[in-house]
Amino acid sequence: MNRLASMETSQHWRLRQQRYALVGEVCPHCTTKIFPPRDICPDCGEDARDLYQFSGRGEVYSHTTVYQAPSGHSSNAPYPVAIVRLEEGPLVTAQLTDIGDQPVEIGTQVEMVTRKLGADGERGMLVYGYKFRPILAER
Amino acid sequence: MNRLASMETSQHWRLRQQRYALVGEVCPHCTTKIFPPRDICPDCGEDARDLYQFSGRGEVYSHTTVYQAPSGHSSNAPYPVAIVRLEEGPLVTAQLTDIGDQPVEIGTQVEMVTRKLGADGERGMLVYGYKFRPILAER
Amino acid sequence: MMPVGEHWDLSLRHLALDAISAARADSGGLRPQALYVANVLAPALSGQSHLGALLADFTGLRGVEASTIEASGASGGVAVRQAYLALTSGALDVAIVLGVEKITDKASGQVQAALATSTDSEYEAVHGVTPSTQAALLMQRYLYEHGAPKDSMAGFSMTAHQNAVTNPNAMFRKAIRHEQYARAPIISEPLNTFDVAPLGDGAAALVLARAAALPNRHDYPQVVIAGSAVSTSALAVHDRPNPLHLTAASQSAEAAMLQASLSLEDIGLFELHDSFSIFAALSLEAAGFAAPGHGWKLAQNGDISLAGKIPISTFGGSKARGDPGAATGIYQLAEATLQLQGRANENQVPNAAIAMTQCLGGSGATASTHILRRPN
Amino acid sequence: MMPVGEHWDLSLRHLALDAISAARADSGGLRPQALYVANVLAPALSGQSHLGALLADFTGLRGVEASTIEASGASGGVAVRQAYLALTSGALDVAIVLGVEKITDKASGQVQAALATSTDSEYEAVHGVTPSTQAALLMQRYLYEHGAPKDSMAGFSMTAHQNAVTNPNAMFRKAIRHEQYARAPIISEPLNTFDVAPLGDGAAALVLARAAALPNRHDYPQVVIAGSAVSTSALAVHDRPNPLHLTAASQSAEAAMLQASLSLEDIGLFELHDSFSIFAALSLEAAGFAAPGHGWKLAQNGDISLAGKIPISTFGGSKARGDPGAATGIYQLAEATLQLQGRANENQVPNAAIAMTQCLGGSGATASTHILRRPN
Ligand SMILES: [Zn+2]
Ligand SMILES: [Zn+2]
Repeated sequence: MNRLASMETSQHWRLRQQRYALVGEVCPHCTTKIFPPRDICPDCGEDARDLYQFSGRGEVYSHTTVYQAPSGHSSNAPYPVAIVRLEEGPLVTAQLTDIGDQPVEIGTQVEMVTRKLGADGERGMLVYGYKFRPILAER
Repeated sequence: MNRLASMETSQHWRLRQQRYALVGEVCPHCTTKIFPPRDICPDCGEDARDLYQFSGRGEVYSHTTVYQAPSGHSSNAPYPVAIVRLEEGPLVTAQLTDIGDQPVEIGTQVEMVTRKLGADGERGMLVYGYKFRPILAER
Repeated sequence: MMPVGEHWDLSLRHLALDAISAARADSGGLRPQALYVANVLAPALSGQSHLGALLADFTGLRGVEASTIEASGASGGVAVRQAYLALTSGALDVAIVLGVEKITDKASGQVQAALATSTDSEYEAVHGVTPSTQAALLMQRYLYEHGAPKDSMAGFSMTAHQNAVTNPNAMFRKAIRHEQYARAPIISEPLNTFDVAPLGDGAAALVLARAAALPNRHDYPQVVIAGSAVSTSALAVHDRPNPLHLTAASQSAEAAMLQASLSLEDIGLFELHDSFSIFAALSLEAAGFAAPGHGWKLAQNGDISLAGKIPISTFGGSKARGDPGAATGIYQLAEATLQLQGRANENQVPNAAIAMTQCLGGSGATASTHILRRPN
Repeated sequence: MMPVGEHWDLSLRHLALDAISAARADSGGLRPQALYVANVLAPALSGQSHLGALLADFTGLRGVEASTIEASGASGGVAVRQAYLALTSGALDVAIVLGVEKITDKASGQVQAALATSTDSEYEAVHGVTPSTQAALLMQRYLYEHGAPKDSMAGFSMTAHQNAVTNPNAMFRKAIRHEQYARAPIISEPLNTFDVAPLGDGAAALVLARAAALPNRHDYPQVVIAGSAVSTSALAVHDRPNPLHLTAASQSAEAAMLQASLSLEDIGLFELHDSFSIFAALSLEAAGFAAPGHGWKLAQNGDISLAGKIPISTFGGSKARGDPGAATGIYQLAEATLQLQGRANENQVPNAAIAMTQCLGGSGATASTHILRRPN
C-alpha cells in the first residue's frame, strides 16, 4: 500500500472492527452494551472500553429509501436505509440489502452482513462495512 | 448549457467582467480606483459602484512560485504567483505567465492577459481569467 | 432579510452586504463592534471559510471583531446567543449577527454531501444518510408508534404555505390544498416534497445592542431578548435514548423560559424549525405545547394558524419562505421581531407580545431557543 | 494537550476525548456547562461538521451548550474569547474550550485546497494561492522593502527548535544549526522548509471558570485572563493598505493590553503565531516589540530566547511543537498557563508573571490576543 492510499485509508482502517465485525463495548460498571463504541458509557457516564462482540441480529426500528443521494453514493441510489434495534439493546443506522419479495416493515427481523457501502475521497476509494438483511422465515 | 453545468458555472459567470476584463470600480466620492470591486470604498467608506476599466498594466509588488499546489491546480504546478501593483493604484494577486529568460523581480513591469486559471468543482470545469506577463523592453 | 431563493447574480459576499446594509439602516445607523456569522456550507459549496474577516471587511465594518459560528441548522440561534452573551458581558455595546448561505451554485449530489456532514460521518453519513434520511426515519417511526395517519403532517405544510402567500420574501407564495399534499411525489418515504423545506440562498442580519447604547429616538419599538439558551443531545439519531423526544429542544426551551420567568401560556407565537414537517410536530411536543404523539393534531384544528392558540411559521417558515440553512435562526428572529413590532402586515399575529424562536441543527442534536418580548 | 503529529490510530473524536479528559482532570474535576470547539478542517478533511454536539456527547458532556467557532488559524483564540465573554456575562460558571484538527487522513493536495479556503476564494484561491503562497509573498516583500538578508528568519526557526528539545509534546525535538536552515529545500521562495510549521493532528483543551466557581483548594495556582480581544482586517493580502503591517494583530494587542492596564514592558513572554517564520517578525512589529523592518533582529541577538527580553515560542511554537491549525490558540494558552504556573520544567521562563498569546487567521486577517496573569 503506498503512502497516499494508506493515508486516505487510515480513517476507515481505524473503524475496521466496528465496520466488519460489529465490535462495540460493554460497560463494566452497569453492563450496558454499547454500539457504536464511545468509550464513555451513555447510561452511567463511567469509562467503558471493554470490547463486546454483537450478534448482528436485530429488528427494524424504522426504515426509508434514499432517492436524492449524496455524491459518493449516487451510483447506488435509490437504496433502503434503516435504524435497527440490535438484540443486545442499542440502535444502529445502516443500509438494508438482499430484500426479497416481502416488504420491509418496522419489526422485521434482520441480520448483519458485510457489503460495499460507497465510495470515499478524491479517488473514490471503496468502503466496506455492515448492512442488514431480512432473516427469512424458512432459515 | 444544461442545468447542472449552468449551476456550477454561475459563480464564475458572476465574475466574468472582473476575470476577463479587469473591470473594477471607481469611488464617486474620493475618486479611489478599486480592484477587486467591493461596492463600499475602502478609503472613504461610501458607496462605490461605478464601474471602472483598468488598463491592465502594473508592476510586480511581490512574487513567488508554488510547488505544493492545492487540488485543482496540481497539473499546473509549479507556477509563479505575484501581487501586482496596478498603475491605477490597487494591488491584485494573480499568476505570472509567458516569463522569458529575464528573471521576474519586484518592480518588473507587467501587463494583463487572459489564460486558463485551473479546474474547479466535481467535474473539473476549467476556469479562465487574468494573469500577468512581463512587458518586454522591445515592445 | 433577503428573499430566500436562487440568487444567480449574487455571490455570498453580496448577499451578506445587502442583508447587513438593510439591518443597519433599520437600526437607525448603529455602528457594530462585532460581527457574528452563522454559516455551514460556504467551505464546501463556495470554497470559502474564514467568513468573519471576509464579510466584516466587505460590508464596511473593517477591523471589527468577527467570527463564524457553526452548529448545523441551529447556527443562527447559536450565533445570536453568543452575541447576546458578549453584549451582556459589557464588552460590546452593539453587535451584528448575520446568517448567510449560498447553496444554488452547486449540484444536488454535492449539496446533499455537504448537508450530510451534519450527521455522524462515521456511523450515519458513511451509510448514505443525509438530513432527509434522518427526518424520514423519524417520521416513519412517529407514524408507527403513535398510530398517526399517513397525512398527519399535511397541516404543517398547508399552514406554512398559507402564511407565505402574503410574505414578499417567501420562495413559494401559493397556498396548497390537501389533495396536493396527498398526491405529492415521495422524497424518502414517508416524506413527500411538501414535507421538505426547499433549500435556497439567503441572508438575514440582526443588530443587537445594549439598552444603554440605543438612541433616544428610534423608528420602531425595540424588542428585548428575555431568554436565550442552547442545548445539545447525541449527534447520531440512533445514539439518542428516545429518538422521537428532542431533548435538546426541550431543555433549551425550558432554560429560556426560566430565564424569562415565563410559562408556555405566555408565548404568543412560536417560530419553530420546520425544515422537515416532522420537526414541527416534534418541536411542539418537546416544548410542551402538545403531549408526545399529539403535536400533529395542532395542525389539524387551526391552533397553529395566525389567529390560533400557538401560531407557528408565521411568514411561511422554512417550508414556504424557503430554507436558508444556517441562516434560519436569523430569519426566525427577524420575523418574530416584525411581529412584536407590529410590522407584520397581513401576517400579523394579533396582540403579539412574546415570541419564542427555536432552531435545530442535525435533526435536533443542537437546539437554540430565544424568547423575545415587546417592551411594556 | 495531545502531542502534535500523525495520530494514525486516533480519529477526531478520540483526540478530542483525550484532550478534554486531561483538561478536566487537571482542573480538579470542574463540570463544564458549555463547550466551545475551535476547528477549521473537519468538514473538508473528515466530512464532519457540527462538532459541538458530536464532541459534547462523545466526551461525556451530553446536553451542554456547544458550538464550533471558526476564524481560520485564529479560531482557538476567538473561541477562548467567546467562552470568556460567556463567563463574564454571568450566564455560565464553567466552560471548556477545545481546539482540534485531524489533518493526516488526507493527501497534500486536498489539505492545501482546504487550507486555501481561508484566503479569498474569488481573488486569491482561484489563482492557486494557499496560505504558504501568501506567506512567501509577504516574506519576499519584507526582505526587499527592509533590505533584510536572505537568512533573516533563521533565528526564529532555530529558537523554536531549541525550545522544543525539552517539550515532550513537540513534533520535532531536535535543535537545528544555521547551516541546516541555509541549505533547506525551498517550499515557495523565499520560504524554505524551516520557515514553514509542519501541520499535524492535535487537540488541546482549557477549562475556564469564574472565580466564584473555583474550588477552595486546587493543585496549581489559577491563572487569570486579564485581557481578551479579537480584530480583523481585509481577508485578501492585496486588499490591505500595507500588507506588511498586520493591523488586526496590532489592534487586538493594543485592546487586550488596554483592558489589562498593562504596557509592553510588563509582558514576560509572548506566544505568537509562527505558522510561517515571517509572521513571527511581523507580529513582533505589530505588537510594538520592534519597529517595522526590525522584528527579525530580535531573533539574532537572543532577545526571543527563554532568558531573553521577550521570549516567544517557549515550547517550540507551531514551528517545532507542530502546527495544529485551529487548535493553535489553545496550545498557546495552555503553554502560557504552564509558564505562569511554574510548570514549564526545562522550558520555564524565569519569573514569568504576565504572558501575551496571539494567534492569526488567514495571514493576519483575524487576530486574537489574550493577556494572562499569575495571581499575586
Ligand atoms: Zn455504564
Ligand atoms: Zn471613496
